[in-house]
Amino acid sequence: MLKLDLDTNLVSRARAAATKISSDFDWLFDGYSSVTIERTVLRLMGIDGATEDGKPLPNLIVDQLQSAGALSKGAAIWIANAMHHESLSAQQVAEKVLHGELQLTALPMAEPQTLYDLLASLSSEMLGKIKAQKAQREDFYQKYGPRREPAIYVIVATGNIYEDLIQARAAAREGADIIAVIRSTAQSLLDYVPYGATLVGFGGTYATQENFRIMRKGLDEVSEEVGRYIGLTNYASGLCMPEIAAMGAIERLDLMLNDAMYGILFRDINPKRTLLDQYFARMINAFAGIEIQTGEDNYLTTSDAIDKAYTVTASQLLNESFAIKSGVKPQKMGLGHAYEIDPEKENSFTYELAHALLTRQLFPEAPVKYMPPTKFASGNIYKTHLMDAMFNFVGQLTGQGVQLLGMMTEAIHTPHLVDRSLAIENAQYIFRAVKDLGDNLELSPDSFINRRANSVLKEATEFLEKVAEEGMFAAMAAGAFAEIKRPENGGKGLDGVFERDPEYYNPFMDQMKKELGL
Amino acid sequence: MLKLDLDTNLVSRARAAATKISSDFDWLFDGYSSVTIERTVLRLMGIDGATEDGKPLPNLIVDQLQSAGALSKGAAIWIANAMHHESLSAQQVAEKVLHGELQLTALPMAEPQTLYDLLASLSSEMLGKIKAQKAQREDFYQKYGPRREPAIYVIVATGNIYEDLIQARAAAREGADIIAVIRSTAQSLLDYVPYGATLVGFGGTYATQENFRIMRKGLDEVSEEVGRYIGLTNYASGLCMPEIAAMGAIERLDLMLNDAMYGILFRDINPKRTLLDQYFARMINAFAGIEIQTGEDNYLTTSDAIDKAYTVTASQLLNESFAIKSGVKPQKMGLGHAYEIDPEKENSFTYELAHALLTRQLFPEAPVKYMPPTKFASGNIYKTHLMDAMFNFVGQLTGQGVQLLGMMTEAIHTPHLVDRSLAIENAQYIFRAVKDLGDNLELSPDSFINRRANSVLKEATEFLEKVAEEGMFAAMAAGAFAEIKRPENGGKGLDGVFERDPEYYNPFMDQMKKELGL
Amino acid sequence: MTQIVKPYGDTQNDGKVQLSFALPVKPDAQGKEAARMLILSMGFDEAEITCMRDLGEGFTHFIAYAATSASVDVSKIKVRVVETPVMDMEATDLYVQEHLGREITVVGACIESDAHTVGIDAIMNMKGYNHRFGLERYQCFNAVNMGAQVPSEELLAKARELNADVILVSQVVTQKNIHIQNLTRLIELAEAEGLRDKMLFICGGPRISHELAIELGYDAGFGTGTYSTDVASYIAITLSKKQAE
Amino acid sequence: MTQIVKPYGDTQNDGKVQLSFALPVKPDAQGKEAARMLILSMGFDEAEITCMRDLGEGFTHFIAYAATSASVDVSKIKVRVVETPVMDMEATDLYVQEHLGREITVVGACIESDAHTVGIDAIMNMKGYNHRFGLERYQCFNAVNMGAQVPSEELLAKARELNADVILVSQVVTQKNIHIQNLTRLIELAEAEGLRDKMLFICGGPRISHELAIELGYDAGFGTGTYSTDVASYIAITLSKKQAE
Ligand code: B12
Ligand code: B12
Ligand SMILES: Cc1ncc(COP(=O)(O)O)c(C=O)c1O
Ligand SMILES: Cc1ncc(COP(=O)(O)O)c(C=O)c1O
Repeated sequence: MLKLDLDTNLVSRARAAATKISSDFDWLFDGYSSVTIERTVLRLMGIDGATEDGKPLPNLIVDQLQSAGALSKGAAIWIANAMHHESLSAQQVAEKVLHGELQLTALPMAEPQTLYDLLASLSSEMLGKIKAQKAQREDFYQKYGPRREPAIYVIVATGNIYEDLIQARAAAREGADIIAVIRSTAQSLLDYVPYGATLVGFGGTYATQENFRIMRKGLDEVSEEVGRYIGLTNYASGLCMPEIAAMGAIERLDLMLNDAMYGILFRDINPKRTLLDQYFARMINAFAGIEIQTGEDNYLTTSDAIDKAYTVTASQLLNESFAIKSGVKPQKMGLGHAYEIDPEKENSFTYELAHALLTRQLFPEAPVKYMPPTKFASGNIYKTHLMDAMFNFVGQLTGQGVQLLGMMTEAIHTPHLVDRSLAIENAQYIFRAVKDLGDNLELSPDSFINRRANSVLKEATEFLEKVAEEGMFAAMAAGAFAEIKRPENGGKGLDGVFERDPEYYNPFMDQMKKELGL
Repeated sequence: MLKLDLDTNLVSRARAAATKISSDFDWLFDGYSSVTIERTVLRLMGIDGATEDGKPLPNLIVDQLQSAGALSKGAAIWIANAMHHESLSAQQVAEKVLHGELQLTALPMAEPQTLYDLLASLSSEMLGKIKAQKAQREDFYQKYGPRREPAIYVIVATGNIYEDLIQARAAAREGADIIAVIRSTAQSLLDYVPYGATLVGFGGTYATQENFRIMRKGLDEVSEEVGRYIGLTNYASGLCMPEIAAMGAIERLDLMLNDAMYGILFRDINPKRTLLDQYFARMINAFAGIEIQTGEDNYLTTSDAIDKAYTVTASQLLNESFAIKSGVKPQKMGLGHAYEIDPEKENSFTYELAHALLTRQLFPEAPVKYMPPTKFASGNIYKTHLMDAMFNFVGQLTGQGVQLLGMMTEAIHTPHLVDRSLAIENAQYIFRAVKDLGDNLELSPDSFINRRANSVLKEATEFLEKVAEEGMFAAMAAGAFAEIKRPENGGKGLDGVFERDPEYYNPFMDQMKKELGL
Repeated sequence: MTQIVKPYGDTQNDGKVQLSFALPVKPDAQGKEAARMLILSMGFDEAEITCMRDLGEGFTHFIAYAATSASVDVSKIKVRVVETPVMDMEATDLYVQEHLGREITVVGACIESDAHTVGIDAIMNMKGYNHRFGLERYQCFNAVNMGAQVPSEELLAKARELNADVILVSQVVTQKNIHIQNLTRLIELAEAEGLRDKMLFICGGPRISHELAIELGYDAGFGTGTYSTDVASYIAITLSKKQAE
Repeated sequence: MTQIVKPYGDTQNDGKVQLSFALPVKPDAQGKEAARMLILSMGFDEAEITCMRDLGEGFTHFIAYAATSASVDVSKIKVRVVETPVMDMEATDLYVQEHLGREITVVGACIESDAHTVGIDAIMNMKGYNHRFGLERYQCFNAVNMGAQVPSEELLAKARELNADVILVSQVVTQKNIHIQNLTRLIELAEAEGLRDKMLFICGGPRISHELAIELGYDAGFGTGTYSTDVASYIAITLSKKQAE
């Protein structure tokens, strides 16, 4: 077995720094909410649908409450009051609001306890539904057997949910364990979740609840056919992080791209908004038993994979500590890592082996999400296919949790049916060929690989300690992360963040916290 | 460093058995000659050219001497006598014979010593020329630096020497270290070497002296351009083994496919003929500093690479011991091995690593010729490209001497220009990626790889001991090798073998033996 | 019912095809445009050169994606395939016993310059291939495998000598269409010697299809992935039917 | 002089091309023949299907080699390429000092939905790419990089505000030709606002060629493998010439 001899002192120092950083945000998590958190609450209460011009009802209501200055109490209480007053379901209330037949803030306010009771039953109902989905997933794994390691994870990204479905089903039959439906360009920046089945997207397909449903249904069928449970994933990311997490929980998605800092750094979303949203989104994921997947690969697509290897480690440790705060179990922390080393570099494989072992060993229980070469993929499909093979080799040798397969056409187009099939063939061949190779090997004393892993760890530790000292917002503003400056009050979506009223109430957060032991 | 812990007792037993087997053939090497050996002598005396219908002059003369019952004295003496009598060069004598103007056996016989002196000067002249070529090669390596390990070895096989040349030069520019001109189908079975530049061949291009010259000249030009000496190789194999070796020595080929038993097993050439011819052919190669390359890959294209792995080891040991008898230095013994494991097999890479390490470690000084997957190459070029990558990985990791690159179109056609270029790209990428990986790794105690290597060695040892006991010809007749039965007096070319007369004289063999210290 | 199909990349009928080829041009903007024009002149649209690699000696390698407007009506395509059902060894032996009532003599060889015996061995030899025994193992066959590089004349002579029912020929090397030449020569010799109609002539190899075999005057042809069972069943059933006629 | 070229496999003008595509057919003899017929109908000869893989959901993958009879006359191919010579940073700075005598203001962005900044950063940012510094490092440039997902309106507003000499636009995502839409929209807005002729409009990205850029109404276009030096030299020389006119 290839085992690094990591400096345990560095490991504890790094974890301590990460914990300090995330603990500095309790003021935010306990004192603030955001428009998307409130929309999530509405969705969890059962409100769905959109206006004729595509504005989702949760947005409509939250916007109205916000204009009325009423949002700081949380959206739940207003809907509950209207339900009580009008004897309607939440959805009926929403529709009345839509048709201008109801003004939420104009109704007389009922006794708080009445509303709390009503909300408690609503929340138990929905959280029960989510628990049933979780149980259903666990039953499937029980019935069909556990997921392979690394799991074969492929993307579909045609832009049309029905084409995606064809491609996903074909991939599942060929051996894929997890299907990721890539999102249309820049959905991150939409402050609403589009509605219904969608047929046109750019570089991906919109994440909508209906699309989730279509895909889940199609994959459940294939799962049964092939006797293997096919996982489904999407992006709980961007300006609608918790809403998408909730939709995924309801529709039994199994994993979610869900990074604590991705939105800030790579989408210029406001830092407070992002951290706050991820806190609730992750709680939903934790509650639903959804595996989160973090986006450390993004650091390496913009910066050099060797010089900036430590940023991956630092981000993994931060993602871990934020995930713990939301109740995510280590077995559900799909921390990210990527094989983005320049193929022209001597010993690119050797370097990568050091990095991959480091990730694996720092987070032994995490189903690490290992990302393929993309930056140095070129229009030379034959070469890219080989780079993907080396990536698959390292994935199997170091026992990563999830192998996001590279496509030989990475630099050309979103994957064609054939590309994905060849990617699966590639992974299956390599995984089989080196299946137990790792059992035969050990690292030489004082090997370059061991030295390299420790030096990356050291850089990460020092970086985290610096951030812990400065404070994360200050560090971000100064460009410490990904060489990009993100000021605390800059970026998109800040106007969607608001301070909670002392009477603020979010029944779902309360109940989930209780059940998750937070 | 990956190092096997081989049972040293088995190693010595195996070598002892191989030595015993090859030593049993002194009666053959010292008491017999063959038509191709005599034609070689004529070629070394300077006789070249062919009749109008393509029969080479060396064949014409040897045939005449054989019909006249005069060949058992060796061809040299007859030509020398005619040269002396007519005051002609050897070539002029041959041409007179061709035109029916001279009957070699009809001339009065001069004093033996006169003829010996004449032959001694002829032999010194030609052997001097060969030594000059050897020195030239060594100068080139001195000037341009040594060959990389593993060397990048690619084949050209268009059937047309001028197309071959284009493809060879392109490959050399892209990084090939050695060019092999593959021979037209079944040239092995021709009991003459075709003459002149050739434009049509099937699955390869005829080995002719002119073709050698054209290719050597073209590659010398590129060598200078790229500052890297480009090796050239062909086949000293089949019914004209020593003749081709001589042609190669004269034209400065750098390596030669030259297996002690290939002709017997895979071309049904008579066993005596083959062993005898290889003895002289290898002596020429040894003298010319030509690296021989043996054909163990052939065992695995017909039999299973795991079940019959031991046949490769056994054949390597036999090839080694026959090579020693002919004066070949360990540094010039390119023993063969091949990556022919079924890619569907679990741990195919792990098995192969054991086999490749075994070869490398048994013959630490040999520039092992490592052959790519061919049998399981299919029309799926993408998959074959990956198999070739795994092969390249093992080649670099275990430090083989020569890497015969696999082509992604292996199962389809002889390589196109593009196929070869992609094969070189494949090797260069992988070699660079895992350059020093081996320095980082050790085998775990009691690893499968170590156990596997020792068990193959054990099977090989037991096999060789059995053959040593039975005698090699008996074992061959019984089908012990490659599951094919080859009786001592069966197969092609037996009528070309003859017992030497006490007055038999071969000036080249004598002088080379002396210089090689045999 | 017509069923018109086009290549599929990621959208129905998008016609997407990947191409790769070398051109004797320089690796520059003009060379790249030449490659693109060539693809367009083959009738493709949206030709995109995704990679251009210098091959030296004046050649450049291009990798491209393009969309073809060509399509094919699958319903119009009739291929001749071996239509006899496939039985396992026991069933074939039984079938022959019941329907033919005698042993079948089969003579096989790689003819002319071809020495690739692995394929025909897979069909004929005792141990067979991929868990199917070869014809030698069948009770109903007397199988004689002559091996590599057998001149056509010798194969026919042996078949005549043994009064064979079936001739099996393997051809693996196809460069410059040498397999077509060799297979044609064998059939012509057989006709000249009056043997053609006395036995089944079956050929095989990775580039052989039943279609091609029939064109060349053979009774049947078998390609990549053939098993002994396919051939054995075909022989058993075809000979039994002939005898019944 | 005409120079007619055809693809090359291993013999001059053999026309050999490798193809790979999926068809909505079954992986059987008929499907294979459909694939072959499709290739023939594209005008290829000697089509050989070397691999057939079941993709599921009714699709099959084919890999093929075939010989095209298409050819192209290289001498007839004229491509518009950026023709200004390439100078290094120091030479460019000097050139601008001598020929233009003032600083050049450049505003750049990835427009609309595109967030792929690595390409434009490689051209503009201080640290540059592959050992060539970016425009920010040049003395002669005042380079403003607006980053990702910048609406065309904002880019033009900034350019107007800074009185820019040059606009640099990057477009990397090309699915459904979104780059063409975005680039066209920018130019149309610029024309409407009367900015088009006041500055150089330059676009870049992996699927951009100079040819395409000109078609879309830009002054120049740069594709894969562009360096800051290419762009800087082009700008310096073009602006100096304009000023001289
Ligand atoms: C093994 C092999 C060899 C071995 C052969 C050993 C032996 N005893 O057979 C050796 C090393 C000797 C060899 C030599 C050569 N080979 Co070779 N060889 C191969 C290789 C790697 C595998 C072929 C094989 O065994 N396949 C496995 C068998 C089971 O498959 P198969 O033959 O297709 O058979 C199946 C079916 O086709 C069918 N079938 C086949 N025959 C028959 C007959 C009947 C009657 C029926 C019913 C069915 C049937 O059933 C079989 C089982 O399913 C191929 C590359 C490849 N991967 O295909 C090259 C290949 C076939 N060889 C090739 C060449 C050129 C040669 C040489 C000419 C090279 C040279 N110049 O030295 C020599 C000459 C040999 C000769 N005189 O014919 C080329 C042919 C190119 C072409 N298309 O023309 C290939 C494709 C390699 C390449 N890319 O260059 N070769
Ligand atoms: C890195 C990367 C990302 C990063 C971008 C980070 C960043 N800050 O830039 C992240 C992870 C964020 C990302 C996201 C996405 N990506 Co992306 N990404 C890539 C990747 C891997 C590399 C691109 C790159 O950086 N190349 C290196 C630079 C140096 O090269 P370049 O861009 O070609 O630039 C050079 C020249 O073109 C030129 N140039 C470029 N611009 C300009 C401008 C001017 C003025 C000039 C003069 C020259 C010039 O000069 C540069 C230097 O030589 C490619 C795949 C690949 N290997 O190409 C996919 C790729 C471009 N992405 C793709 C997609 C679809 C997306 C997403 C839409 C996926 C999704 N649905 O989430 C998102 C959305 C992003 C968005 N809104 O635009 C597709 C595009 C498919 C297509 N052809 O339409 C690709 C091809 C991957 C794929 N096969 O699917 N991606
Ligand atoms: C965590 C995370 N979210 C989202 C995305 C991409 O989605 P979008 O373009 O919608 O931001 C990525 C892409 O890598 C990611 O890593
Ligand atoms: C030693 C040796 N000689 C010769 C050959 C092939 O040449 P021929 O077909 O002329 O026997 C091979 C092929 O593998 C070989 O290994």
